[in-house]
Amino acid sequence: MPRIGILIDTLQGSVPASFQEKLSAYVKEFPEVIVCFKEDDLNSSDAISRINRYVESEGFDRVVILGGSPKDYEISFQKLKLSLPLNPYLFSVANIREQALWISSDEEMALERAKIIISKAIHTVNSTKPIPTQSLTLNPEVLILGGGLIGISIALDLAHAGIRVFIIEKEDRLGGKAQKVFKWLEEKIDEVEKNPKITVLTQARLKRVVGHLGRFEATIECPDRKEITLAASAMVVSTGYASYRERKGIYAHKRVVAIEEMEKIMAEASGPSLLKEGKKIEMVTYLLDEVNEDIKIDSISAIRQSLILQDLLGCQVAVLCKDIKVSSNGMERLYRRAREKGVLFFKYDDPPRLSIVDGQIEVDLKDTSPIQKKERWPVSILSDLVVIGESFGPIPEAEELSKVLKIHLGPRGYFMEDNPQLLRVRSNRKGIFIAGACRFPQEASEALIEARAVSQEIITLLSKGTYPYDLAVAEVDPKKCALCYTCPRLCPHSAITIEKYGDRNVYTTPMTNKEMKWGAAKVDPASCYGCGICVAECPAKAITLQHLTSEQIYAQMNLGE
Amino acid sequence: MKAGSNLEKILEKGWFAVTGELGPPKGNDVSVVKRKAELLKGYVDAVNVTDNQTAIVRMSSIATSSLLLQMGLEPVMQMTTRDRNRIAIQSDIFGATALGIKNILCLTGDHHTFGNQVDAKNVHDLDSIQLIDCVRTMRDQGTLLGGEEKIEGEIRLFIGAAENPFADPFEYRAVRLGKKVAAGVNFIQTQCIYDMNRFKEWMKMVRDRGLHEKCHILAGVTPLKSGGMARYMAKNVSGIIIPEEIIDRVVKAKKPAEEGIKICVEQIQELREIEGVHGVHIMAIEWEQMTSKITEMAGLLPRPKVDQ
Amino acid sequence: MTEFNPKIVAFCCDQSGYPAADMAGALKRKLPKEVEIVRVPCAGRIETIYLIKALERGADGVLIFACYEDNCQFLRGNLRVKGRLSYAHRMMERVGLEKERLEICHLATNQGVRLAEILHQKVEQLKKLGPNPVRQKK
Amino acid sequence: MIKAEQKPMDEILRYLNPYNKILLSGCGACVTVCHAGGEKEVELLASGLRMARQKMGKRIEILEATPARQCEPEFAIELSEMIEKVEAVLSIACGVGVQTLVRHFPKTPIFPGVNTTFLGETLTHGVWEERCQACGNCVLEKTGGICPISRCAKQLLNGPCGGSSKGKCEIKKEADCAWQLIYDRLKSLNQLYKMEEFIPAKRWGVESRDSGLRRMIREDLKI
Repeated sequence: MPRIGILIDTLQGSVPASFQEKLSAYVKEFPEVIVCFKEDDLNSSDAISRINRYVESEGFDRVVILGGSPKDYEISFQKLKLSLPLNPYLFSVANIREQALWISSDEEMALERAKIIISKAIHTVNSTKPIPTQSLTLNPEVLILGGGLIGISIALDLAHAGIRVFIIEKEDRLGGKAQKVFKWLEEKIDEVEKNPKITVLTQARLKRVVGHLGRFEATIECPDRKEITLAASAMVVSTGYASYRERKGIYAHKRVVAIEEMEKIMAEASGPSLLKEGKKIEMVTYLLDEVNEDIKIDSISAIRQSLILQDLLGCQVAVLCKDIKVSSNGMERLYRRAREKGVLFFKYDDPPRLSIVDGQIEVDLKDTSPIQKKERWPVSILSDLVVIGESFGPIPEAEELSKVLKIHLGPRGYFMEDNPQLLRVRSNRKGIFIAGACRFPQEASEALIEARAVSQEIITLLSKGTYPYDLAVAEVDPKKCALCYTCPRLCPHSAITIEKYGDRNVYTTPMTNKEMKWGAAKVDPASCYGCGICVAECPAKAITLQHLTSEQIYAQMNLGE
Repeated sequence: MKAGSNLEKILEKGWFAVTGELGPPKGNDVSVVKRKAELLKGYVDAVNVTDNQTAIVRMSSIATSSLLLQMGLEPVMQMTTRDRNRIAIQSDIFGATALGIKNILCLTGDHHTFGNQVDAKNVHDLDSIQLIDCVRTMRDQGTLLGGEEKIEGEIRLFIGAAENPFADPFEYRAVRLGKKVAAGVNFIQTQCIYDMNRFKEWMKMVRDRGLHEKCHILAGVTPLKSGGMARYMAKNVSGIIIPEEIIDRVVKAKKPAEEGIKICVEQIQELREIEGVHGVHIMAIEWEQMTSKITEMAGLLPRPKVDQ
Repeated sequence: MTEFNPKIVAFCCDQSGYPAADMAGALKRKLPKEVEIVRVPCAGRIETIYLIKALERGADGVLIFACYEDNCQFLRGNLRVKGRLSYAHRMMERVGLEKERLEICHLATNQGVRLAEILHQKVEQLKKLGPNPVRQKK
Repeated sequence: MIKAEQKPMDEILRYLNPYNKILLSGCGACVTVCHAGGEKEVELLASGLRMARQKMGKRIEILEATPARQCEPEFAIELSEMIEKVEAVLSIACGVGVQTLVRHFPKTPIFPGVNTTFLGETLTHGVWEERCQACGNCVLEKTGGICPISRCAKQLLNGPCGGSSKGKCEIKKEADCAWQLIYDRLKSLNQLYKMEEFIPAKRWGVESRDSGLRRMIREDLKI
């Protein structure tokens, strides 16, 4: 018979003494209850050490706490888990404060409710089996998909922390879109290439991933179509975004360039002025917000570029937009500097019209900005160069990658975070992180903050060398599994796969390819969050949650048989 | 001569043939057949008698065809594979030819769920091309389908089929006609044509395959009664394409019905000019009285008489 | 005759319904007498059979307090339970049980007051409907 | 696999009207996979039936079982002990499973609880579509692997009818025209010539269900 110890948390007096007495009298009616203590504040550390002593002196093996919300004890549970010789799942909390005392209209009702809650809690600990804790070895090995600004930055952070890093890059060199923008990236790339902890695979493609957190196995296709398999404890997706713009009519003119191309033109400029086809460029007009109204990247790039153009290359710059978006760090200051240096800003509502006048491009608009300036609408700007924004979107490989990695895509086709508020850089799968513009197009300085967040998460995860997890997760009974594929399809964390049991001798034919025989669904316990969706959906009732069985749920309904 | 029917003779002489269409009554009222027959008599070379069109139960095609013969019109008996298996089909062909019917149009038939007997079990023992093959075997080999068994007597039938240049996949439509020709079809009536460009494109593919020399193609036309009908057909009937400008013409016309007839006549005149088109098939659905007007306006009258 | 106190089984998702129930207590909102709170890690854990069995075993009403749609910690738990609810509703219709006896309510953690209101409204509604007709007379 | 869907409960209740104690048997194979007759459904239907009968004032006792595969005689026989205790059996296995029970339990009425719908494929979770009619002589080689017998409303063997429009079937707007699919596939395989060949009439009466009860005998396997 289980031996239950009851701990009444008096919650510093918020449970009246008379009520406590009635409860302790009630719990003694249960034959399993061997002892009942009172504590003023169970969350205090000396209380925990006292409980520790009670366990040893009284020899009980299960604990029911009569107190407040179980949520309040969750942290102390973690401590109890470490300090007590008891299994953490042999605890249960009867929330007699919020769920009995405080919601009842009179004490009689409160007592009735409390009794029911207590009996349910006792039933829970009685019916629970101890759930063992296990741990997973985590080797310090990480695979990064995408060697752009973010991938490089994470790789260096991780390598400095002693983690072995593989970067898989689809292009023939590192740097991605940012290599034209930031000169210092060259140094970083150099650093990456020299770092013995980092291996870079260029022109490589991720073909297949098996395994879960701590033991991912990724098959990479290299340029010579050779395949290599890499092991990794965690993976990072930093594949960036794609930009494009349909260039029709005047937009196809050679004097109309995209912001990204402009970056290249400026990088190639030497001397005090900007030349195009041997002629000096004097007037540059930025035309923003035509395709991306809600993204600040264009505003920021335009301001950054225009400062250089105006200040160092002797151009006059005009920026035409619907709104100036300078909400990132330091951008307000840059914007002010740009204005001081003479960059002109215009606001438009109706799209500006472009026309070719003597080989130059005339931009006509109605300026609607409320700020007093000489040029009132209509404005006509004869430009040597018109710089336009582009549409942003997920990379073309995003969908395929999401299938290979079994991670979710959001409605717009970008990789989706597990929780937009709290877990921005985690994907829905444990051990796979996402950072930067592959989540949504973002400005480099902000994406770098995400990169740092990913580095920190991974370093924290891997530094211990092990990942402890308990088996309070979904478990499939392979004998009952009908292989219907319901659970792998529905698992929000892609923690379920159909296991291939090559050695399970079901058929008489000798298997030529053992990999191709499927046995049953299997939940990876370290990747499971215990939500129970698969348990509820399984048509064969082959899946259980060990710490919350159907029988326990029926008991909580308190409706009898 | 395959069957020696009026239609066959006219086509063989290289004259421009005109066929009409008659929907049998939804019952056994012979007067309906008579009334409709009167409206067509003298204006067409042969009359298609539909076989429970759109899967609505009607007087049988064989019986109605036989009635037409008595009234002095030449029927093209339509036969679908929807309602009959190969036993019924061959037996009906015995019966039909015995009654003097000389033209047959082999069809798969509209799906039964469009009709008034949706609970029926559809048969589709054969498809339309297999039906053509079956009739050809009976006529040319004098045996039953797939058998050595000799038929008592002689089956003489001018074999026709339908083809729809407006259904998809478009590139396959001429190939499919080729299959019909190979199976033994003698003439083809097309789905009603409004999209002249697409029809011409299809005819080109037909000519490229030389099919127009192996069978007679009768182009299908249907006069539009009203703007509403045009819109409805364009939207709801699969395999019919009506270009916007035609719908517009009918919709905007003061007298839509007259405009519909006018369009139809123009179409016939245009179709006549296309190489490989040997006739027209006028499907004036529940508007048989217009057949005379259309043929007259299109200059197709009087219909030639062929010697017996 | 004793007053009819409808018995309600309230499944509470640990991310929304359960904290809201605790908040109802913390705000000293009185809850109806016969409410059984069943704590589940996610509304997605609630099997269709629980809903049906709760009714079979005599609950007068069954409520699911789940997170707002698109706000499920486990991405689709609350949507899956919505599907199961519609299955249960179809079955209830065939059995001859009023649909109102089973309902899903979306809550945020801080909506303790709302939870208490919903429960009281449900009690009133169930009082009008009368006892669960399939409850076995003891 | 075989697909099935539950019969309306009113109909099931009508079958069971004379009985007060039944066995509700599911099947662990195909009907489990399509969520129509596995252990989960057995439990749900049993509960629903009990409630309905309780409401009618006529309680019913229901034993519940889900053999691994109801269509194997040995599994069916394992239900003997339970079947002896009941007046009737409601089986939510496919029509095959029902008849396996019928063969072994001559004295107990056995009722179907599901409609066996078709042999189909899972398109996405919860969406199934027919793929095979077990016609007895597979034509997939000629049709690029797409079956016109099960997927064309008219079972045409020589190309699409005139109702094929923009890739869809005129009968059901949500259904793809099987022959359009065949065309597209053969085109991508560079085998369009296969669609030029005449496919003669199928021997329904010899090969398919029309030949009467079909039986397969593998002499090498017989014990």
